[in-house]
Amino acid sequence: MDFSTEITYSAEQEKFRQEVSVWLSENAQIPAEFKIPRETGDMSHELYNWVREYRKKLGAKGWLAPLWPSEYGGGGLSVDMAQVLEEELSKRKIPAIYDNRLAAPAMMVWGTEEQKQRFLPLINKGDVITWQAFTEPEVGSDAASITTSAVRDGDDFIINGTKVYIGGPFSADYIWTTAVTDQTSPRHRNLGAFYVPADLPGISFSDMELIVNVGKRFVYYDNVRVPGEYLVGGENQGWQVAQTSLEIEHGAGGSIGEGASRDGGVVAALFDYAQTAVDGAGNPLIEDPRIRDLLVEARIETHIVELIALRNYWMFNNQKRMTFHGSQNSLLRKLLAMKLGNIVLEVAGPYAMLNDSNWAPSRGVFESHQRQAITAHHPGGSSEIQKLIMARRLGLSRSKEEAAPTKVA
Amino acid sequence: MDFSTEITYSAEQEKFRQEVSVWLSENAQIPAEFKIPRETGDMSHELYNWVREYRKKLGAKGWLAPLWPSEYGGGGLSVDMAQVLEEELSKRKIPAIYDNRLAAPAMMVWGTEEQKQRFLPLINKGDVITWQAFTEPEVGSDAASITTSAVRDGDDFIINGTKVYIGGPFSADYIWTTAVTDQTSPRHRNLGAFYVPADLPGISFSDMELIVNVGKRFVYYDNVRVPGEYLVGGENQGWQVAQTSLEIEHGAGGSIGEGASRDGGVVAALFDYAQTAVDGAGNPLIEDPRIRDLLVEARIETHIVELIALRNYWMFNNQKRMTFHGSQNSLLRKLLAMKLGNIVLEVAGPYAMLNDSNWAPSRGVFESHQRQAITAHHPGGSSEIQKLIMARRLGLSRSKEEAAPTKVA
Amino acid sequence: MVDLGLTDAQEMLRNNAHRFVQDKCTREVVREIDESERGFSESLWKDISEIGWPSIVIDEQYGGMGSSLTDAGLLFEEMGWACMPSPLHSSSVLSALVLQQAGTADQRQHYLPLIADGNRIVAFAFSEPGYGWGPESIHTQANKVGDKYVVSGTKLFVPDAESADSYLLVARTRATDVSGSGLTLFIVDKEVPGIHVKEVSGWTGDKLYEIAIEDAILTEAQVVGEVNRGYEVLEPILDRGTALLCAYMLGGLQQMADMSVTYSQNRIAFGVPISTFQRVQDMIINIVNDLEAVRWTTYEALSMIDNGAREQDIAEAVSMAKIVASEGFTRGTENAHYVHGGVSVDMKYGLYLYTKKSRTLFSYLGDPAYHKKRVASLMFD
Amino acid sequence: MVDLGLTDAQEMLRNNAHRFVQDKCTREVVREIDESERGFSESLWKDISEIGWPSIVIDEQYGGMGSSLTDAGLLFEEMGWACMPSPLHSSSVLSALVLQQAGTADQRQHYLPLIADGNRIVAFAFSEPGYGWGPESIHTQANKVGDKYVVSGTKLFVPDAESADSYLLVARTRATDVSGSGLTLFIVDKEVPGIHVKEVSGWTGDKLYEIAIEDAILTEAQVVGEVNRGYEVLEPILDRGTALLCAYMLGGLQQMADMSVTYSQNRIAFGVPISTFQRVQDMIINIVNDLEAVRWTTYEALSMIDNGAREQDIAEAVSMAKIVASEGFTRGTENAHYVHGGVSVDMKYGLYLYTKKSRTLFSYLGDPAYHKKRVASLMFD
Repeated sequence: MDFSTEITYSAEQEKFRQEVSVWLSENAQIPAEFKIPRETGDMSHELYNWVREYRKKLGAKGWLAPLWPSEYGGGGLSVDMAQVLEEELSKRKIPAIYDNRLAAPAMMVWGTEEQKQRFLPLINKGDVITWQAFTEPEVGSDAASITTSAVRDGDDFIINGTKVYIGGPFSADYIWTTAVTDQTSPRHRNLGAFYVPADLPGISFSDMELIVNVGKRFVYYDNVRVPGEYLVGGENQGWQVAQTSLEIEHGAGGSIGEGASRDGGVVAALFDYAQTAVDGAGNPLIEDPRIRDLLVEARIETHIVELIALRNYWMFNNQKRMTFHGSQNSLLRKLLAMKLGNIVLEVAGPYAMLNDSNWAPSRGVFESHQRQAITAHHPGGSSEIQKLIMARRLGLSRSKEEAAPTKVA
Repeated sequence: MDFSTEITYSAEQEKFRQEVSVWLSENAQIPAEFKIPRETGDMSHELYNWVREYRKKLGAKGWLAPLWPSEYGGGGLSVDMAQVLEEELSKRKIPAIYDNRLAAPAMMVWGTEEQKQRFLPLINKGDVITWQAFTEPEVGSDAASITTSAVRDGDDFIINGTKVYIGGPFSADYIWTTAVTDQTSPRHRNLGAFYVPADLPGISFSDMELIVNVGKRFVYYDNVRVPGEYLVGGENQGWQVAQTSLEIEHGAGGSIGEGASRDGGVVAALFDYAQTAVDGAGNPLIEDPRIRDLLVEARIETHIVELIALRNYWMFNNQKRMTFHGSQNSLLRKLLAMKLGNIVLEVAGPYAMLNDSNWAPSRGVFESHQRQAITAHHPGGSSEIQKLIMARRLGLSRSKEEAAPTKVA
Repeated sequence: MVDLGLTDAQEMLRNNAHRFVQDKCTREVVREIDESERGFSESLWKDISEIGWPSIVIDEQYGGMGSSLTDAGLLFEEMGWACMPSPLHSSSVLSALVLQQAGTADQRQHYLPLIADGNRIVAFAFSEPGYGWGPESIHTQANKVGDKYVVSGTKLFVPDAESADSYLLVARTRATDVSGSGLTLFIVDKEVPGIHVKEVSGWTGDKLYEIAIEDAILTEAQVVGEVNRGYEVLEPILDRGTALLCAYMLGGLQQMADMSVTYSQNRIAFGVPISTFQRVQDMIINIVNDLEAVRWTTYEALSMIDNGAREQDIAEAVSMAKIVASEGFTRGTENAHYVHGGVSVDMKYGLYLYTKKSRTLFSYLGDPAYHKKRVASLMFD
Repeated sequence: MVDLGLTDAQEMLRNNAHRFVQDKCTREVVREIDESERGFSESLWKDISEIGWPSIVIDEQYGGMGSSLTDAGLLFEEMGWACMPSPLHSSSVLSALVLQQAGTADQRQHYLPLIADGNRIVAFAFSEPGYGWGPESIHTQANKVGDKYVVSGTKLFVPDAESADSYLLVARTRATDVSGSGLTLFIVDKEVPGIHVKEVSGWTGDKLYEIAIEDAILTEAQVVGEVNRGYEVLEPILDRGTALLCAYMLGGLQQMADMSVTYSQNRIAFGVPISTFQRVQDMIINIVNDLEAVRWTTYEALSMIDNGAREQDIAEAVSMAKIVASEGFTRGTENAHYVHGGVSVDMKYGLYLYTKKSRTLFSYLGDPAYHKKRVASLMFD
């Protein structure tokens, strides 16, 4: 076995790195006048537009979806080259913008060749922004119990209903959504999955005010006429299609290297705080055995999530049979966030809650994490949903199930 | 409010204490030749017989069931007097012997006057030993799913089936048991509760070997003919009758003073160990901040269970409406046992597992607790059953339910 | 002898308080106050002053109700249930008890009736950047120069400093020694030059402030109690304030149980109320277990104070209650978030008010680590 | 580059080992050994010696397999799955690695082939009454008198001491200093006067012994490695031994998952398999979460050793793995007891073998507190 994510790079890789680096030097320079926001939700419209254009340029080179076949807008790169690309990209601190690309793998598995040819390049090249809207206000985790309806009218569907989704700060081009296509069929055999153009008449939005500005909104479908070409996977396959998206969202794909815990830098900030702050009597926190234990626990719990993500990355990319693994990744990451929040509170006390420009450690990373740990608990399936899926995949439930198909090539 | 369990005693109480004390000096002296066992299960037959005789003497004075009416073999004492009695009794270290008296409150609620007159004095005066055998090998916590049958034959019932129970080291005079009296009725309306003489033909026993010698056994009913006079509460009321016993068993009655956690002295032993032992470098454990935290946690968790038991004691004796309270008491006590086991392991390391005459701290209290914490998790309803009942009583389940009736006077 | 019941008068007190907060301190009102500049509502303060709440623990001779701490605890429980923001705890408990206990006759005559009426708010300015609640955490210096004190230092995380008219200020007049003395208490009205109040922004349960003190000149008349013996006065008062804070947290946790039970009974998923799922039940059972632990440790601490137990036993009971309350309230909000799912982070729903309150009170008057050390000392040293 | 798969040879190794323990080391066999006087089975030891297990990490030149630690880990995983009692870990890992690493040519030639064949068992005698795994915990004195060493002290909690032919003995030849040196290693055959072995009775996962040493005379030929520099040899070997112990614990935890899944699928309550209850599912999910954490921290540590990572990084990875394994295995047995209910304490069923094993291995080679201190030192000092 080899856990090392360090690589001895081939000459070919180093040449490619050079190419990427030069390109990025020319194209990945954020104009100095843009302020980089503390939270994504606070991004200015100007910066947002700049990032979108930058992504289109990346997409044109196939570098937004490096592992995807080039015929569908991807880079057609090998894992080795994609790794180099990833490393170079991560050196530039370009803020992420919200683009839920989970429609793509589902389209790859379930779409017609025509749909793949048409939509995948749009998604993979960054030409469009997609938001995913499966759940509804009264639905929560029980995604099969949605009531938004899609009634066939000739070749079209008339969609009515209200969805809840989390999206970026501005607008989307497509909404990846589910609706009931057959009122008479049983659960899991009554849905359609639609890749809906966001500008169709009858679609409107309203914002929700959350404790983290993640752009959670309602979307209202009011007699929206959606042509049949936007239905992916057939009239009663929507549940299965959505599962492919969810499987990936839950973390089946895993990730490589540190940062798999997506902790927003809170552990680094914690170590930094503990190594610099003193207690009331003036003693360095780092000398307190209790604090040291808490720091080690933070390190271990984070590392476990990194290893689980690495396991998934390796399994996914080596076509191993995956069962509970995706949901476990998501579950552990969600639980980790709450644990880290508690550890930060124990170590930093009232400083854990500050975003004050004078007094907040690490520019308010603690405070932001406190809110985000809670907020991140629900999207993409709460920890309870992940447990439900794990139980099924472990063979404990009445309903046995396999992981949804996710292979794209 | 007043949490103090200390009392300013009345002259009447002090006079009674004097009487009790004198009586005990004469009757509660264990002959020096008996060895006091480390665990109840290891008691010698001679000591057991001595304790039974002693209990009969206590019972003759009504002091085995001091709060029960004297017409049913009790002492007819007030709570104040019973308190004094309890204090004096606890000063003498007479080993307990296993006598499950939970048939008595059920009989008081559900029995005919004739049954009460006949059986309650037997139980309350210590003339008989009763063991409770509700569950069965394949039944576990789902006590309603038993299969032992009681088929009416004239005025008698013919009982067949196998029960599992935990009893004392020697024998019982009666078995408090449930059986299916009506094969056609639905769950909870198909059982009878029987107070079965243990010497009826067709009853036999076999031992199970457990990690703690608590006397867990199988009892086999092989065409046992039980006269109808031993059926308590009518032919299809057995579930309800059993609930009264279980409600008390789960801890509705609570308890007063320290020791409510029934920890077998493990916390005292833990404090003693931590205050006397040293670590590898020769530093006293009691100076280690981590150890100090663990000790405080042990103290707090134990105290919470004491307070919950005190709450139940007060509610029970003041006729307050109780719902989830009995099960909560049992649940927290079971969880506490596991927590304390883990704390002992953290503090004492390999010493936690010793019963060695040279090396074991506190004569092996730790080791015995390790096994007992696990063993005590299941009898009287596992922690899962307590949660199930709590959920019902909190109004969370499909089936709503009230606590079973337990008032005896 | 054991009696865990409330008297009829206490039942009435609690019922009235409950009706009051239900009526005047709804979730919307609390959100509005929370988002206001000072985190303070004049009108709500006027309402609770009218019904006498700011006077609850002040002696009758100063216009107070002179109630028992258990009685006061019932009010705090209801305030916590509503998540009510107010300076009542710092002004009418901590500061008032200090003045009542150690103040000169003049100080008592002057301040206590005003505090009791709600006409004066006195913030309690103890904590500093190196956060802690023992005497060793106080570094603000008060140097005697002639018959004046020249005070410099930084108070941090002080609630209610902006809405206050005065501060009860804790400063060091002698270097630390083992006994923990060397602190002196001052009562300071707001207009003193050299004192600057500034909000410390964050996701905090109460608005918190920095009080920057730079060569502020105080007189001997402003000293409360004996010089250098401030912590001896403070320690038992901190215990009483902590016990009431626990009662507030108990109320907050009760609300978590109430909201979670109701929501889970009404929210349908997979065709049934989510309360019927064992996973959801277990979250609520965890809340109820924490709730009862907080309840009885808190009630015990309050009752020991009222019944005149030894200070050392009170200290242990209070510290245990605060450990249980800090952990239980924080965990309780976490469980409530799990029960509620996505709606739990919707600001309109308002659960977050309890979440951030629990995390602020987790540390206020000492976090579990502080109180565990204290209990260990009481038990083993 | 990342590769978390097993080679074909490794798959075969594991499958063979799995079949072996299924066949030769059933629950009944383990119970029998556990209840035997020495906790040791000659016949099982003969069987595993025949298939070469005692030689797994010994170099080929001494008749060993010279396998990687990852390969050895696969064997230990299967042994742990079966809860196999044997002196393999103390003799063929800890003691053998010490001899192989630091022994004289004579010592190596003499002992290693015998150990590899299973013809000699060498117990590893480190720990003492003030239990700990740092050098400061060693108080057994070896005083040089002429060209001899006079050794006195008490070794405690030593596994396999009764079935062993020799001991690898750690003693102090100089007072402690900061660097942790001052220890010297000795290889001692059993017949030496002044050494008395006595069982320490308890509910332990392996039989444990006291070795009372009273003026035992050892020669210079018995010294292994340099005088006073014993811990420098030991520390990396303890890490390797700990990593393999983690693999054993991983196997035990895998068994907890396997038994719990199977039992819950087959046990009917309320008319359905208990595996369909969310409460039971959550216990099993907790086991599986612990299992995967133990698996990957352990594999990472083993692979870092095999891939020649820096000793400091190995130390951190091993300590993290041991923390996770100690906590995970203990918690896993607890959850398995919950899943199984009453049958879990029936000795016939045999779950208790894992329970007591987990609690003994919790502390062996360092408990979580010890390894947390060590990780903190590596990270922050």
